[in-house]
Amino acid sequence: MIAPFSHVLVVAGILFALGAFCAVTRRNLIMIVLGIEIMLNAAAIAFVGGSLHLDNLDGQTFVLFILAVAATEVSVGLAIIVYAFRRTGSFDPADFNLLR
Amino acid sequence: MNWITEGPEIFYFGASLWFLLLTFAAPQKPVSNGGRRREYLSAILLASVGILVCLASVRAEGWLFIRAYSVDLFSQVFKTLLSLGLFLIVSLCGSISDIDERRHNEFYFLLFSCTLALMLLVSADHLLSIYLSLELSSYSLYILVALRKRRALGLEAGIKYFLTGSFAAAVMLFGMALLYSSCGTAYLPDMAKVLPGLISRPTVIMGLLFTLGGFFFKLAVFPFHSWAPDAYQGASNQVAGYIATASKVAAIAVVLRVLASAGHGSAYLVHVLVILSVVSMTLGNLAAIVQKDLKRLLAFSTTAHSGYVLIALLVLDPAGYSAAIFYALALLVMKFTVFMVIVELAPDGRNLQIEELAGLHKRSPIMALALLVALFSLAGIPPTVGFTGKFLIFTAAIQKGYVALVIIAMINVVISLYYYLLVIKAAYLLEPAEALPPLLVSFPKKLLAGFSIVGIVVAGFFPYWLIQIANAAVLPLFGGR
Amino acid sequence: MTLYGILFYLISAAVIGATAIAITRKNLMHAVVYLIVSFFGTAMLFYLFGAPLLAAFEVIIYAGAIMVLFLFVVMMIREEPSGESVFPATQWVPAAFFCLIYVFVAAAMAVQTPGLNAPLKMLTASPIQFAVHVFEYHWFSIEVVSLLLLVALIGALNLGAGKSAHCGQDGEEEK
Amino acid sequence: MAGSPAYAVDLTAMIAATMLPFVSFLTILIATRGRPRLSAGLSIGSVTISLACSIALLALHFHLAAPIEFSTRLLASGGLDIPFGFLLDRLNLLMIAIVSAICFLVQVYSLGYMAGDPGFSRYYGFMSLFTWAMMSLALSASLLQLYFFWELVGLSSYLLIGFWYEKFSATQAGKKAFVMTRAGDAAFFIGLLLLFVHTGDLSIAHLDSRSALSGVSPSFLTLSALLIFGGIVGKSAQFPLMTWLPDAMEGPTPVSALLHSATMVAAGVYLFARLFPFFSMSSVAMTVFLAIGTISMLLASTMAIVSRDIKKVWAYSTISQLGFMIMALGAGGYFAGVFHLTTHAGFKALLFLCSGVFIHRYETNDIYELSRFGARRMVIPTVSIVLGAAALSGLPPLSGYFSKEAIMGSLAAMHNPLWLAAGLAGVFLTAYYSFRVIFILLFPRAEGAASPPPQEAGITAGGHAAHESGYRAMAWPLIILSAVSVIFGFFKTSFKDFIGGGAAAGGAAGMEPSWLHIAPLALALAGVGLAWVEFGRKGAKQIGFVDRMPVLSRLFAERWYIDRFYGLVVEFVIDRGISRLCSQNDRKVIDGSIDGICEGTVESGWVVAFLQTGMIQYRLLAILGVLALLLLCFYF
Amino acid sequence: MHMEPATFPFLSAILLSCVVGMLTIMVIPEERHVLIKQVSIFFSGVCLLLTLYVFFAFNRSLGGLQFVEQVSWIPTLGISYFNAVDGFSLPNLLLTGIVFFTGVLTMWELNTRVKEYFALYFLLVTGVFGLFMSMDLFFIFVWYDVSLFPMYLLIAIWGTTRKEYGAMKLTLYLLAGSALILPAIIFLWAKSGLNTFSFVSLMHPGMFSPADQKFAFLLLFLGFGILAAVWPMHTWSPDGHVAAPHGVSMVHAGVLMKIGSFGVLRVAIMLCPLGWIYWAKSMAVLAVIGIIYGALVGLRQTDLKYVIGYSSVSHMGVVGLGLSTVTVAGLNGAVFQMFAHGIMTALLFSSVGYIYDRTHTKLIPELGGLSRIMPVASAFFILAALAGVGLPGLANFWGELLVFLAAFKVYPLFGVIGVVTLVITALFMLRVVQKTFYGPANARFAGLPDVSPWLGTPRIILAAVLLILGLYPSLLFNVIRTASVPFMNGLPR
Repeated sequence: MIAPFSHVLVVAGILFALGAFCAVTRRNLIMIVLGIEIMLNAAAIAFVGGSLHLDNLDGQTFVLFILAVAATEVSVGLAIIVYAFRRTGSFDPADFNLLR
Repeated sequence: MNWITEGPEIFYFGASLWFLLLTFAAPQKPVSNGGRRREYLSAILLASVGILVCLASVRAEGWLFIRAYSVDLFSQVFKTLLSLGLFLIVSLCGSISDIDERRHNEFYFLLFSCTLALMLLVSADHLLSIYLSLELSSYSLYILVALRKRRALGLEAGIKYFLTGSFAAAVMLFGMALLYSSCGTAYLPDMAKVLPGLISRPTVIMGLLFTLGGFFFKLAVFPFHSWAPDAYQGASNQVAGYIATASKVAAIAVVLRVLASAGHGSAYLVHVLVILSVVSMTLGNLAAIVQKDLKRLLAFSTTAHSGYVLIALLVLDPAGYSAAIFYALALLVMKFTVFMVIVELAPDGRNLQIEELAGLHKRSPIMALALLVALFSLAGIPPTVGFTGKFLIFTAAIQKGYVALVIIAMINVVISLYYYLLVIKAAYLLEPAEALPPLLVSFPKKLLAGFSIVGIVVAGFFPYWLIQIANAAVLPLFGGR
Repeated sequence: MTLYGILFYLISAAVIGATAIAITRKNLMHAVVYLIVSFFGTAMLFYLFGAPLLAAFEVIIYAGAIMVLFLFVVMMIREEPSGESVFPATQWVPAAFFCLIYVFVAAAMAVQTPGLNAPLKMLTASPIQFAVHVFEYHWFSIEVVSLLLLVALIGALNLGAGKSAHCGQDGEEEK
Repeated sequence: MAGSPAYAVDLTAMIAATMLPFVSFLTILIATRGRPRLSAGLSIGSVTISLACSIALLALHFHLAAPIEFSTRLLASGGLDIPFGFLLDRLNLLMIAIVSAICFLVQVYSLGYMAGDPGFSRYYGFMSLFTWAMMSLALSASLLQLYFFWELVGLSSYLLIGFWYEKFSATQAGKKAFVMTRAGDAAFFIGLLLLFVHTGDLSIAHLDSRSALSGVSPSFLTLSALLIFGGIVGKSAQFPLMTWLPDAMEGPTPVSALLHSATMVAAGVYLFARLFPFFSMSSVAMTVFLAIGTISMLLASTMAIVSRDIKKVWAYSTISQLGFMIMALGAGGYFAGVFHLTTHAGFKALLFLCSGVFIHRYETNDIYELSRFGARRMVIPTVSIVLGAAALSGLPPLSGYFSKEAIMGSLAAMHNPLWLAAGLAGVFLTAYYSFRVIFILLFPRAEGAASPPPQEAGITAGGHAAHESGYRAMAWPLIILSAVSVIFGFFKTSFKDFIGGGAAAGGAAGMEPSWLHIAPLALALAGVGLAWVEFGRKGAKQIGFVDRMPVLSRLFAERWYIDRFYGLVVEFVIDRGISRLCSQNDRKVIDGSIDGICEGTVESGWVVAFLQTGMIQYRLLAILGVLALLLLCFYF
Repeated sequence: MHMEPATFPFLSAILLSCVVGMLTIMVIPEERHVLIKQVSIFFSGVCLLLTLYVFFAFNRSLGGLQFVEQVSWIPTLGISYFNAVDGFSLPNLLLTGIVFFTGVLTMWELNTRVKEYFALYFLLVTGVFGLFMSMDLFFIFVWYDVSLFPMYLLIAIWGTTRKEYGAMKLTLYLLAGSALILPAIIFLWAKSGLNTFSFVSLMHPGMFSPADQKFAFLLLFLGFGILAAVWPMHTWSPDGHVAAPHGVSMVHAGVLMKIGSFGVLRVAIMLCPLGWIYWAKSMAVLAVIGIIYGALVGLRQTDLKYVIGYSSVSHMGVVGLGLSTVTVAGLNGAVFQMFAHGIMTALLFSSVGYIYDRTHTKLIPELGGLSRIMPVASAFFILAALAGVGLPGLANFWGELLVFLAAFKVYPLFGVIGVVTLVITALFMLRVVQKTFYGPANARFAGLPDVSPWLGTPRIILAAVLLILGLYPSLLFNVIRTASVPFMNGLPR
């Protein structure tokens, strides 16, 4: 017996909120990506919990692929960010304001 | 297993691989030095064959990958639209100068793989495969956007697109987790069985809302629309055209699939969709009024059009869905026509300002006419396909009693006409500061423009055949075959 | 409340705490390290939930590969802690407000929804079971994800590789 | 009766009499604009036929017992029939005879008067238009049809007053005439529609039969009578819509003779006579008419006293004589009114035509100047004008004497002696102002005598060159008209038989005190005498008694400030008041709010677009916020 | 309703000759101005002849719908290509034919971007023709919009005063109208439950519940009312008139505004009679305000076209008043007034166009004395102005007569106001005539040519129509009555 599934969801939800908070508030592109990673992680917890709750392995499968997508995201994201940093010398999202 | 069933996917996969192989081939001489445009020729060939393949498989049906992937008329119609969209965009890439010549192979690779991803998306029947296909197409596009030779623009657009997209994807994923754990399955046909019964549960609602968020990101619906103007403006013209056409079509398809599984929905869900639809329309149209950059304007108008599509979707019945399918086709043709004009007018790949259209009616009457017809179609003036699409949407909505919503939408149409007229004014009224030479439009381009004009008008005036296809395509979503 | 239950709450608290610390660090390096702690905790939760294989992957890929990549990047560009105000008030006040709303609503929803309040039973999916499931039902997804990784690879290559060669040239072409 | 030969003859005659001028009008305007002689020929030819037809009809139906009506349906529109046809009774017969006769004479006269004018063809075209409209008006069987031609008559008046369109005052006068009569017509139209809505039939015969309106409430009857009378007030230039007529003298003199004295303005009186039984059903309305006639008569007489413009004197006198007619009719003297209408048509046309000869010769309207130039040396006009003035003043044995006497008779029948007193005062004033003009004309002042200061600017007429030729053509109508003025009075009794037989109600009943034959004559003689004393005798200063009272003379010269009042109303109340308010409202409020909405939309576009340029994190924040709020909504 | 099928698709032939005309013009090279104009005259002449044929071949004793052509179009939605004429649409059809033809002739002297002008002009008129003959709500809307969107370009490219503002204002206003019409049409379709847009099937008094009728009528009235320049939604019209080139002004004031009132009649009134009866009083109030307001504002205008524009507002108010009386006479008068006003304004604009092309001004203070220089052109204008004043003998009189007559029955006060306004109308019309055409000849314009017989043709036609109908109004009333009487008889009371 572990905790009820609703508590798992609450934990995941809090983590999700923290990740979103990070992504929204930190004026640093890398931290934004990190925040999104946290959000993905929160989703993964919800999936695994749900998988247990339902006794269905699809949830776990999801997490496996989330890991892959997270890796993709980091590689592509960081590549763009680093490249952008080379050009502008800034991580501050506010410095990207050419398009208007 | 019938090969034709997944013919398009296999074909486009092979096409992507072909370009991957070309990447490894020896670099060829630049075009300026008499080099042949191997990639372009093969791309246009493959894209046109792709249409044939899709057409050939239109009537195919079946499940693949243990039902995670369903091939039915619905998906095949959309695949045909997608292949058409790809072909049209590729046909604009003949003189693409905004992508480094050495990266053309990668460019086409990404284009084809993105199309492949979108095709997978419209067929995917499992939340996981939907998610992955969506990500695949998104990543292809992020990179395509960032690939622009004008790097500062491309990169900034890429970053913004990427961050918004990832954020939305994370939201969607969390929603999928909720949906999955509430429904007990991630397989859409199974969900469709339980979902109508669970629809008023808070977690289901939240899950559905968040999940739709990810799709709305693709569709550029408020509040997930904010990437669109930047991505359109920052991406090269062809890529922006691709985002505006093919990507939107697939997004409409996937939203359809997910919403169809929600049955009649709950009042709350409908309200949410109404709110999003109204805000999208209004916001998109208002913001578009003041734009100077044509692509940015189109981006905002995309948001507005997504608002109209949402009306069709929130009706949650076959009439609305078939209207949405029709509108997807309409959007494809209309948006493409505008982008064709943009590409023609900006051969160096720069961003086109509206005032640069000045004198177009003299420089190239056919392009001016194409722009005129496309914009009026976007504004929903009969007898164009845009009007018929809107008409279908509105009939579906009013049949369900959403008269006020339709009136709001029509008022938005009025607002949108204002900025479309500004563009038309630039093309037909303004004279350029210094006389510009006539635009040399190649014959195939003229043909293409002519076909677009005729297509927009004819499909608008004689829509019955297309409506029938759209109606038939909706049936599989409701279990009918 | 069982031992597992207590463990769950403890680990959850640790994860949330570590994450909270991570996102408030001004120094990127510290943030990444705290996040690794958080991911370790997540891995333990996975284990608790009967997904040992995923727990291993979480450690290897998330905490190991991904976070290390972050670390590399952070170290590579050697960004000094700049004068950035970590949480500009224009952002954090509304963000906090919305996040709180969100958390409350989510919690209320989770608690109110019937059928979610029964404690979870202990079950374990062995790696073999899991692998069979994945390859039986989701090999389509594997195909897709492999293509996704390929795309990402090409993308990262193209975004990164040519930059030294084309930097100057690009600069000239910009408006 | 349909199908009988008499019917066919009558109908043909009437159609010929009315339609030929119309045909000539169209032909002249479309085809023969460039050929003045042909145009004049066409016009005169058509009017001659009209005259012939009229006289034939008159002769044929001299002993007409009951009115004959020919009608067909012009237009039927769901519960609404608009008939169109001819009504023939004694009044009509008389009217078309007068109209066609005077039209004929004036057109002949115009051959000389208008010779050489660049708009000669146009002039005859408009003349034909007028003839058509006036003849048709007289023959109309229904009130609506009458209104139709009533307006057309107004149109031809407008066109003819403004005939010399390069002269600002002429166009102004034409516009004024049109708008002012139109104001009266609006009332007429309203009354007509009211009647139609309540009775469903506008045929004159129907309205005049007492049984038809028996069910209608008296107050409604009074209201509709008053409204219809509005049209009469406008057309016959009665108080308070009288001021257009003097201005209308800007038109060519024959036009003034034809339209603005003899025929068109008499159309009002004709309408009164036409609907006499109807009007007489409302005693309140009749009293009002009587009062309006009296006021107009007196006001216009006073204005005539001080005018130096010969045409304006006759114009004022026209108003006052029309006032007399209205008084007579209002007092119930049907015969008196119609009789005066007839005699007045003759002598007033005569007066105008004579003046026209002078004006044509000397190119001035000022009596004093005419006198100085020696206008009296033209014998025929001078004799004629004296005759005309005498008829106007009511001196026996001229026609005016008999008709005036008849009017006094009907006034005397009223219980209130005030009306009679006013009428007698009018007789005195009439004699005074007409002989004032005559004496000034006949006895030119010594050169050195102080001339009264000119009060009316711009009375000298210009616009066309003097022509010595054509005098002969102009003389014949004068002679004919003089003859008529002299003789006609003696046919009073036969005329009375003719008219009285046609009208339903007799009006002035019997008892006429014997002094009534004397009093008007005495007063008229007194008027002539006063004029003699002041203007005629040797050494007279030729300054009238009114001129000695500056306040009064100014009041009269300014036409009692009625015109000024209208000007102010139009300029300040309508033009600068309501109209300005409305245009401001249009520009500022309606357009302003529409433009404001549009600008607001564009402004909000700027705001929205600006929001889109925000930092990436704000957008993520927006996503988060919207989702959170939407979720929150779930709980409400 | 009686339906008389067509032996030959005359109505489609009218549309087709417009479309073929447009396509023919589009393939002629731009430089060949004269040829383009000749082709335009030819095709518009064919249209005119066809409309004349239809007008005179219409069986006045049978009434009902005649020349019926029906082809299923989108069966799933119950849309059919359904053309027919009845007593209401026939006068408008004829009006369009006349104005179209004369409008082409009026623009004989155009020499900038001729090809585009005539192509767009034909498109515009196609829409108008289509609207008047369509008996399918869907197509009514389609034609409505088809006739709108060439307007923007026609005004903005070839216009004069503040053309872009005027064009934009007009287009947006009118599209705003369609924003109300489309939902209302679909609403009716949905409520009927018959899955048909066919006008004939929907036109039964009991088809819609009273509440639905009230709602739909309001939307339709406001939507079409914008095009009919109902106060206070009229301000697009003067601005649009002023900005438009003359030929377009003619179509615009002559025909397009009629689309509005015709739409109110055909769609709003005939489909939602209960809503009509319910809203009639409000309609009447707006109409009367429009009548007097248009005249008052017209009083102060200094631009010839503005004067005409505001007089149009006033005259269209008369139409509105007629429609709001709920009587046969009112309907007859309104339809007649539509026709008469169309011809009258077309003549006015055509004359102003001629004058403007010569003098290059349409500001009243700058003109003056034109009667001396171009008497014939002036005469046409004066004739039309007199028609506008409501002078008997010209067509407008009958329309106004019937409308006021009907109004007196139903709203006596409004009738009085309307009649009194005639005085103001007279005042400002004559003021314009006086200031523009009378007075000493302006030396600036001396020597300008008067209308030649060829250039005068359109004006002669229009003037002749005004006169003929003024003297023989039954020509039209006989036709209108065939529609209005059965309709009013079928009305639930």
